Amino acid sequence: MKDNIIIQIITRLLVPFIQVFGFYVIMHGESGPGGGFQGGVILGASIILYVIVFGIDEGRKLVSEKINDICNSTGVLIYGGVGILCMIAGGKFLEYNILPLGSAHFASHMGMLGIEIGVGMTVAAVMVTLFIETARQGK
Amino acid sequence: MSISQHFPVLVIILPLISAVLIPILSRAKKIYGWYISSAATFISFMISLSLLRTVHVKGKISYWMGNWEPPWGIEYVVDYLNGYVLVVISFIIFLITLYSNKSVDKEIPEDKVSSFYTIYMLFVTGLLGMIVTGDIFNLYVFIEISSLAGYALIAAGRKRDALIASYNYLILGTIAATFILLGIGYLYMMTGTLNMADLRERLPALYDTTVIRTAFAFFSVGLSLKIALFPLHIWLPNAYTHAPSVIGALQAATATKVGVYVMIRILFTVFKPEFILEVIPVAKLFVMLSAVAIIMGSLLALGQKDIRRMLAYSSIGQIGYIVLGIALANRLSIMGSLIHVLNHALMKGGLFLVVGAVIYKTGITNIDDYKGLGKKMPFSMAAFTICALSMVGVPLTAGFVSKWYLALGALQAGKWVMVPVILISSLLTAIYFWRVIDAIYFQGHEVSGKIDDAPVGMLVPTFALATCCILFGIVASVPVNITNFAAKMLIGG
Amino acid sequence: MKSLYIGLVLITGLALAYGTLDMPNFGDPNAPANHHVAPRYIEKTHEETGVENMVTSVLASYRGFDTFGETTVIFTAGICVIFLLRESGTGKKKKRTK
Amino acid sequence: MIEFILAKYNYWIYITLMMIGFYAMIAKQNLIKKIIGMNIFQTAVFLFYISIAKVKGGTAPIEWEKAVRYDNPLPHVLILTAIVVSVSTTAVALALIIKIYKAYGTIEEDKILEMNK
Repeated sequence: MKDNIIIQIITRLLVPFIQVFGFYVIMHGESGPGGGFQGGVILGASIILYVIVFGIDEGRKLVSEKINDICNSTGVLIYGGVGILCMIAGGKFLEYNILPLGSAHFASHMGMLGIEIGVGMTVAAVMVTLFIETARQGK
Repeated sequence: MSISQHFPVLVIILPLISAVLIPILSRAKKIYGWYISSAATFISFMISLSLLRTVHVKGKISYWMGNWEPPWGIEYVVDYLNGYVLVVISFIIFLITLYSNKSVDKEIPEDKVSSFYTIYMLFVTGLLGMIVTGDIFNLYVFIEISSLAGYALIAAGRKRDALIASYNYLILGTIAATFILLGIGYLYMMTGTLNMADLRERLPALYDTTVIRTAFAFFSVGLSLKIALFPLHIWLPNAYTHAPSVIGALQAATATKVGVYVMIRILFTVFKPEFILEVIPVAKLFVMLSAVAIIMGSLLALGQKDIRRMLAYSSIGQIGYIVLGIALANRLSIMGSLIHVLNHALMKGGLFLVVGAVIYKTGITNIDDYKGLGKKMPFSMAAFTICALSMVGVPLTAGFVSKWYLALGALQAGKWVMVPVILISSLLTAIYFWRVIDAIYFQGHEVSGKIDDAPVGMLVPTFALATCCILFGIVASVPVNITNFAAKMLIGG
Repeated sequence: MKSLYIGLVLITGLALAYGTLDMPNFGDPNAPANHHVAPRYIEKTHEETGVENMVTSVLASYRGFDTFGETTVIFTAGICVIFLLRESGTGKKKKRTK
Repeated sequence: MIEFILAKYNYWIYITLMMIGFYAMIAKQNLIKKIIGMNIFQTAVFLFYISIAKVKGGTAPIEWEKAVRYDNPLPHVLILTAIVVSVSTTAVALALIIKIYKAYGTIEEDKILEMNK
């Protein structure tokens, strides 16, 4: 699909919207259907679409292998970090209410948002990894 | 607010965080992967010791994730049983991690070493998580973490057969895990809870429903597949034979033991002992299966040429011993099982580590080629001999203690038939190990060229395991006392 | 060999069907699964965690550690695939032997 | 009898799916087909979990003023985890198959076993 200008332009137009939607789904998980996994997969799909249209090498320019690998780990680290912050704040692991952020509800919101972002990051990065590493074998 | 109250979760979080950090940090230097793994497993071992001590002093520890009280939240429980298993497993893992550095450098391509240690630590995380959790669905999640990591680690073997071994393990492992998941679903559907202690309270009223019985059947099949009980063992020999030697040792010494622990949990904590003894008498079936496993494992080990395959079949026999003790379900037999979990982990770990050292130095895996190694690698072979003696069950070695308690348990349960089974199997074990010992010490020097003993980094962990084999044979009171408490807790009396 | 497989599958199917006999009907509000633990998630989610989506509250808060495990599983899969498939320049000298 | 069967129709569906998947997993020679079977097998269990969460007249478990009853949220959470596990297993399995294909040149199990002899 490297020569088809229509597909290329449409992809370039679509990818940002898909990504915004992905972020929306991650952030919106608390009040509607959605959450880190679903949003993460949507985010990953946007990059996968880009890779399908422009090829692996172009895709790797967008998300380099190094950044991809670091994102894999960072997501889990954010999740674990939120849990450990709760422990440092004097609660149990993942006890968001205890975080010193004003009201307990707000702290709980922020804690959940934090872990959803972590989950989304790992899921998106791993989806891209899975696709690119597998697709590369076809060469 | 001391940090020690968080130990039940830290013992899992530390390996996990280290696993996540390895791909980032080892970009700078490859060796960091090993440093981080060793440090994390050492700290986990120390935490486990502290947990066991706390259990001994203060009684059962319960940790509520997110401070949600069970059964609404996930509870982590440490009592005598899993405190003991935790110490055993984390100790063995620590020694194997210490040993791994050189062996991994030789057997894994250089650019994959950091991913290797990441997966290694994830595997460790999965195993430790399975031990500490008190929530049955959380158990499934950790089973899957350790299984997934295990598939990839086995596939890292040098020969292409490793790929097929790993694939078959993946298929059977997934069947097992899905059966366990289905069993969990059945229990949840009938009780509305996922907490193990809560299930124990609510299940007896439902023992005669078909749902609970089917759930039990699926748990049994799934767990038997995971621990490779005799007719379901087909994945194990290939997996152990073709895996990298460190992973062979790790799988043989820890993975099946944790599976056995999970089995004990399901049989005696989630279900009560009455269920397998009286409500549906599957205990008899397990006794028969384990007797067959003990004999067949030893018989099949006799005919093997590859030493790793011989050890793998021997493992199948040893799993039979452990399941036998569980199925007899009295205090002495369960003590025997639990002591054997420790002993077999020490002995098999030690044997696989020696085999790994031989592969590191010479690449030999065939028993016939071991001729004359006794003079070339005297220290490694001495460790091998000690572990082999312990496997046979010679008095004053650890292997004797567990077999003694198993035999006592069999007599107490009125199953005296099992005593000759244990004796015959010991004899067979002596025969198949004699082949190796004979080749090592009493046959000509056919290994040509200059071969010296394994490096110190490999010898120290190997000797630590071999020493423990002797130590726990002479000072048997330590494991005996702890397992006595654990067995009392499980079945009372 | 094929009959063995069919036999195994049939045994599994029969065991599953046997288990179904005592199961509650589809959509039964009185099924035990909907009592005991679940009502608190439905009634108290807003009060205790401040979010409207009960699935999210259970996922992220009540059973947050499961989700941590789940993220780890995904991470494991990613690293496993990298470990198995990625080939960079330096790795080629030690090739898989037959 | 008929009523008994109809009232539990969700279970019969998942049992059928599970048997199909299980058969494909153990009997098929093609490694990819085994993975397809594995996915059907696991999906059957997901269907079982989701169906026990259903309550007659219940809506999705998100707070809504018009709701009379909510479905049980817990199985949804559990199965979200199990789906992720299934995806991960499939990914690792496919990666293994790629490596097997590169090492053996085939993905038929019987041929591979012959080569290994």
